[in-house]
Amino acid sequence: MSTVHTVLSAPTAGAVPPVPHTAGGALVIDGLNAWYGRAHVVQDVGFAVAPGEAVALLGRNGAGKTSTLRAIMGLMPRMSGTISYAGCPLHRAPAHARFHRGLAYVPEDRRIVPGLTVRENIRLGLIASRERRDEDTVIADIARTFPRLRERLDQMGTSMSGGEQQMLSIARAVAAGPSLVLLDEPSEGVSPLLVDEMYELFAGMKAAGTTLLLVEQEVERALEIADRVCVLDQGRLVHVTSVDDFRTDAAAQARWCAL
Amino acid sequence: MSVAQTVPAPTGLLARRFGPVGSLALALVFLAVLPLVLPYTSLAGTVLVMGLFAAGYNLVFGYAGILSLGHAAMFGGGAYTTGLLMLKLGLSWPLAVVAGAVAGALVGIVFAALALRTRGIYFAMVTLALGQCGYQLAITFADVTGGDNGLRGFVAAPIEIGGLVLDPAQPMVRYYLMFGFAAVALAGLARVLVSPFGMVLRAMRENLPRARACGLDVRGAKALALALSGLVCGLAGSLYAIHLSTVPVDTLGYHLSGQAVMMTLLGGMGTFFGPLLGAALFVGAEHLVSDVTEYWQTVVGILFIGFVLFCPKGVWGTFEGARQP
Amino acid sequence: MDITLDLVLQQAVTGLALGAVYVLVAVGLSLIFGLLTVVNFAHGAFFMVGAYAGIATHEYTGSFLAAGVAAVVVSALIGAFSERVLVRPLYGRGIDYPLLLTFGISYVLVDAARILFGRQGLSIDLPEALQGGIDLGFGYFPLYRMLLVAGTLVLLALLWLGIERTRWGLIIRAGARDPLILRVLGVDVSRVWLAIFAFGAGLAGLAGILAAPLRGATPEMGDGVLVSAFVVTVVGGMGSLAGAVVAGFGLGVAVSLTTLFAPAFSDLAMFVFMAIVLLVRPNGLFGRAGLLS
Amino acid sequence: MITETRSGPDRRRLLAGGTALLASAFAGRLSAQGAEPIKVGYIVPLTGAYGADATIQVKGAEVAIARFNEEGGLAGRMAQLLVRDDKLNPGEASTRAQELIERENVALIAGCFGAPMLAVNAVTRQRGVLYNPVGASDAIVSASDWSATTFHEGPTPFMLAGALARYVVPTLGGSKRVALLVSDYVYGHEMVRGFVPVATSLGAEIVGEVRHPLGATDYSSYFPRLLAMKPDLLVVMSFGRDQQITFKQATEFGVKRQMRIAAPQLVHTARIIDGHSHYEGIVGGTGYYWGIENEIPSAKAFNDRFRRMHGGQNPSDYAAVGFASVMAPLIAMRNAGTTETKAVVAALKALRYDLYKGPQHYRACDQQAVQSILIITSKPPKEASVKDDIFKVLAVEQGSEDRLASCAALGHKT
Repeated sequence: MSTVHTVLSAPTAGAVPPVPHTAGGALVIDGLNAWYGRAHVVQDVGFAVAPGEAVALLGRNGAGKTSTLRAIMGLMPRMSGTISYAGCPLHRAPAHARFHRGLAYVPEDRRIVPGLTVRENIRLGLIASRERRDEDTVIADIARTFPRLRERLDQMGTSMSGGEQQMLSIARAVAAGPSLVLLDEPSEGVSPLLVDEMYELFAGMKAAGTTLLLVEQEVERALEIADRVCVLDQGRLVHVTSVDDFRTDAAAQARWCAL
Repeated sequence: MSVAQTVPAPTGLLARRFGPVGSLALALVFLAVLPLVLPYTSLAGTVLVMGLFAAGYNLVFGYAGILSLGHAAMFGGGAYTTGLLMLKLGLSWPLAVVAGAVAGALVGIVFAALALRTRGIYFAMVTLALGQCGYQLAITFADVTGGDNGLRGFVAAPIEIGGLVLDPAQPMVRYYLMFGFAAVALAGLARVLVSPFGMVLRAMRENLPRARACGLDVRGAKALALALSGLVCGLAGSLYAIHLSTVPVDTLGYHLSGQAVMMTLLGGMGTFFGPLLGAALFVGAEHLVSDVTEYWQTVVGILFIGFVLFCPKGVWGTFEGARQP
Repeated sequence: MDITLDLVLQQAVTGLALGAVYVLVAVGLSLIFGLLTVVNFAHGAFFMVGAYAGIATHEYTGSFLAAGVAAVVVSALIGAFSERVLVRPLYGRGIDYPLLLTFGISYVLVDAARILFGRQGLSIDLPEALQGGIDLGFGYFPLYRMLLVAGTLVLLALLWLGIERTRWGLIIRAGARDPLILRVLGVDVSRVWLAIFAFGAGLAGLAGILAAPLRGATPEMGDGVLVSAFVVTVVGGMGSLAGAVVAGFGLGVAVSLTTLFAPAFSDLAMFVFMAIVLLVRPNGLFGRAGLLS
Repeated sequence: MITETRSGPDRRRLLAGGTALLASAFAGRLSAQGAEPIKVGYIVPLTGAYGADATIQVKGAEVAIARFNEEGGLAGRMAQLLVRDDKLNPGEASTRAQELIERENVALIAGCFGAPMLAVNAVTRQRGVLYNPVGASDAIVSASDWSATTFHEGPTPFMLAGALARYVVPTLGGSKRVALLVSDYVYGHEMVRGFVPVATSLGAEIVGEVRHPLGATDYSSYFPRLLAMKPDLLVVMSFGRDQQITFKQATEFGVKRQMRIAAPQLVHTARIIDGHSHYEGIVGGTGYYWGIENEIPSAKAFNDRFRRMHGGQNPSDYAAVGFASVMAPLIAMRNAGTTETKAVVAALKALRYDLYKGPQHYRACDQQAVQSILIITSKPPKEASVKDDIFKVLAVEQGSEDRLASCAALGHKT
């Protein structure tokens, strides 16, 4: 059974133990600052995510959640501070090198490449992978895990519904078997039915040992899967707590996460 | 538009340090002393003409933030109009110069009507094509224009102002007559830049989508910028005709359009004094370097690459930027 | 003089040969714009570099194959150097600066050719085997030009296959639409850009040496070609390969037919044609959706 | 910054730095002391497509300066050559001409060809400076551009094309069908005006005239049409690159198998670059070929002097005319005993000279140099005596005023 399948599927009887292709480790962020032009969108943020843990990054619109994820992936035009993953400093590495350290990023706007079929979009997820695995096998695995994509493999990626595109974006991001997945608002604009499916997938990934850092607008959804919660407000990290504490803390929810 | 994104931290429409009056005064003093410091007057004349051309081009490139590669059509249009009016109708040269400026503005309006449908690099290419059309027309209708030999045979006769006879055949006299026209044009340009229209240009340059969202008539503003730019560039071309006593067909060629970009960039786009300084540097460097070596193009090319890479705000832009509080 | 069908056909075939050179230059230009959003004003200089490198190699080796290889390699290397050292620092600063920079590069390259090979230009003759012509039924046509058209078509077919079917092709197609997602998926985009710039320059160099037997080589030979290639890319739609191919051959034929009916206007025709296309379709025939659209 | 050039661009004195800049600003005024040299401004396109011709032309001018000075100058006053590069850009040429007049106070401007020639003429005319350009042009001697101080040393397109027609049309067979491929600019049109009347008067039928834009790089699209006209002779009325590429592609299209090719003006440098094969069988005109030295003593004298000064190289057409454009006015100055323009003009008008190819003089109405035209064809390398023996002289048409465009046709009052 391929690595990808292991990462994606819930552990079932007889499943191979989860072995992400890069050894997982803790993600440690310290003193992170990031700017868009003159706008200082992330201010002195620091937190850590343990291996295999799922952390939800919460906060209002514009709180700096997306920018934090982008900074971790190396996509901000200007940033300072340190980011390390599994003991390796990442903050100086370009985005593509972070991918090779086992990071995967599912962007908010999905970024399905127009003009490419679903299959080609998934192939894109494998294209830079240093482990040369048989593409067809991987795509077959993915098709099994994402039944919605199976019958659409040769359709244009952008012709699918928003939810299906989100599935494709996730499938593409995890095709190479990452050990840490950064998810930016996966449920946004997706029908509730598909969101259910998606969160089952996340649960499976987590169970398979993949570390998750999840930005989510729908707090309830995020709490279903997260172990811990980090709350951002106006670019600053204002609150770190366990899921159970946060769930019962109506005041905190109202203060930082209410729309 | 791209230029807007590429200019880091624009430094006001007129030099903040010098203010509108100061900038204008600086430009005029610069041009006034030019023939006294340069090795010969005709070089100063070329710098003046090219400086005015770059200043007119800067209105579009530096202030409105659109890249045109066809401004030679306005320059050449002005030059040919002046030459033809003098040659065919015997018009006195000051009137012909004014008419040339108007012709430049008309070319600008044609550009606006035909090219503003397109944007970005497409706009640049359409203007390049329109410019080439002008060049080809001049070649094709050689009977009127003199073709590749250029338009010639017109002479700028002496004029009398209050008993004082000024003969353009005298290099210094001609220079300061040209200076008079340039001074009026630069003063007009400075006035435009501090007007509400100037503010619209600034808004467009700094944030085009926002300017559009604010209900500014972006296309109208661009069209007006092109027309005014054409007026100044047409005047520059007209003065060039007087300066050379002939109109070479190269005044319509795309190399000249490219030269406008280079001069503006070299001096500092979006600054008032920059294009004048850029023209002086460009024309001066070309003359000096080509006196020293036949391979002046290499030197000019490397200089140019260096500016793009390390000094994108141009000489004056950098100077001004450095002096900002 | 009567204008017969034979004459029109001959003229059209001639136009295809003319278009072949346009296409080779324009495809590289389009690739570079499509992926890097760099308007490469040095492309004409790469064309010239190819011609000179090829002719110089031919003088030493006497081999046309070696000349072709040298043309591609030298222009690709110069292209790669230009991208890596000069163009790269300008990414993210809009299209104007790279445009101006490449303009400067072409200045230097043209002058370098003058210094190394003199101003008067060089000449190269076709090998015996490629001289002569063939009868197409409606007229005589030079063999070399037929081969030029055929070779260009083969090259385009290979390029198409490469882009549609290979891993590199997938990277190119995705890179033209969304370089960010490529980076996120582990692709070092800067290496892709380097490769594309070198490849485009190499294609221009190839076109240069292929055109050299027809028109000789001069330091300024790239000027006219560059302008034509720009017209082709703009008419086709910047960044669209299909557009470059269609517009390249189309403009070749259009210019050729204009020479038949109104010879003095053949230069003007190209620009008028371009202006009209852009007025009707401001983004060119094949829009700016992206590569191969 | 000035570049005082006595012996061409390769020995330019290089002034650098701010001091030099300052010094140069006053150089013009200071040099008025002592035996003031006779300054000759020489404006040529050293950079640009005709750089090779311009460079060898400067060598020709250097021969003139050297000869004049060896012969004692003008009562001890030596001549000095000031070379300026116009980059084939008329604006640059005009500025340079003004510089030479204002700052150097030159006695003569010579050399110019191409579009800058007329731009400089506009300046010298306005300023009353002696001017003797070499470029092939009829416009320069036409009434509209005429200037009392302008002489024209080079042959005109009218003369070249007429001489070609007189030679080549009688050699055609019975039908004498002639097609023209014309570069669509002033020079091309002037060629047509010189060629067609002569050719038709000799029984030729002009079966078609195809015009192409100046600077076209592909002539293939013209050949089907030209071939369809079925002419016996194709006359290529273009210059420089245009002509070279036309010849190349004509060979490629097998044009020569169906018709003969001629061109009013063949240039040495182009033939050297492109080699014999593309020029094979093509007949053309030129103002000079060094190979006439066995018949003409002045040619021998000029060639020897040129070879001596320039490492054994033979002079080209441009070298020769570049030489004469400086030599003739210098001789006129010596004859006049002054460099004062009016006197020199009178001396030039009266001058009968034989400097490099037989007797010449300037026609009164337009001050065009009346001179012989050579009809040449390419010489195969195996017949060549030395490496730069590239042409065979087929005929020499002696200079005569009636071979020039008539004064009336040029708009001069007669």
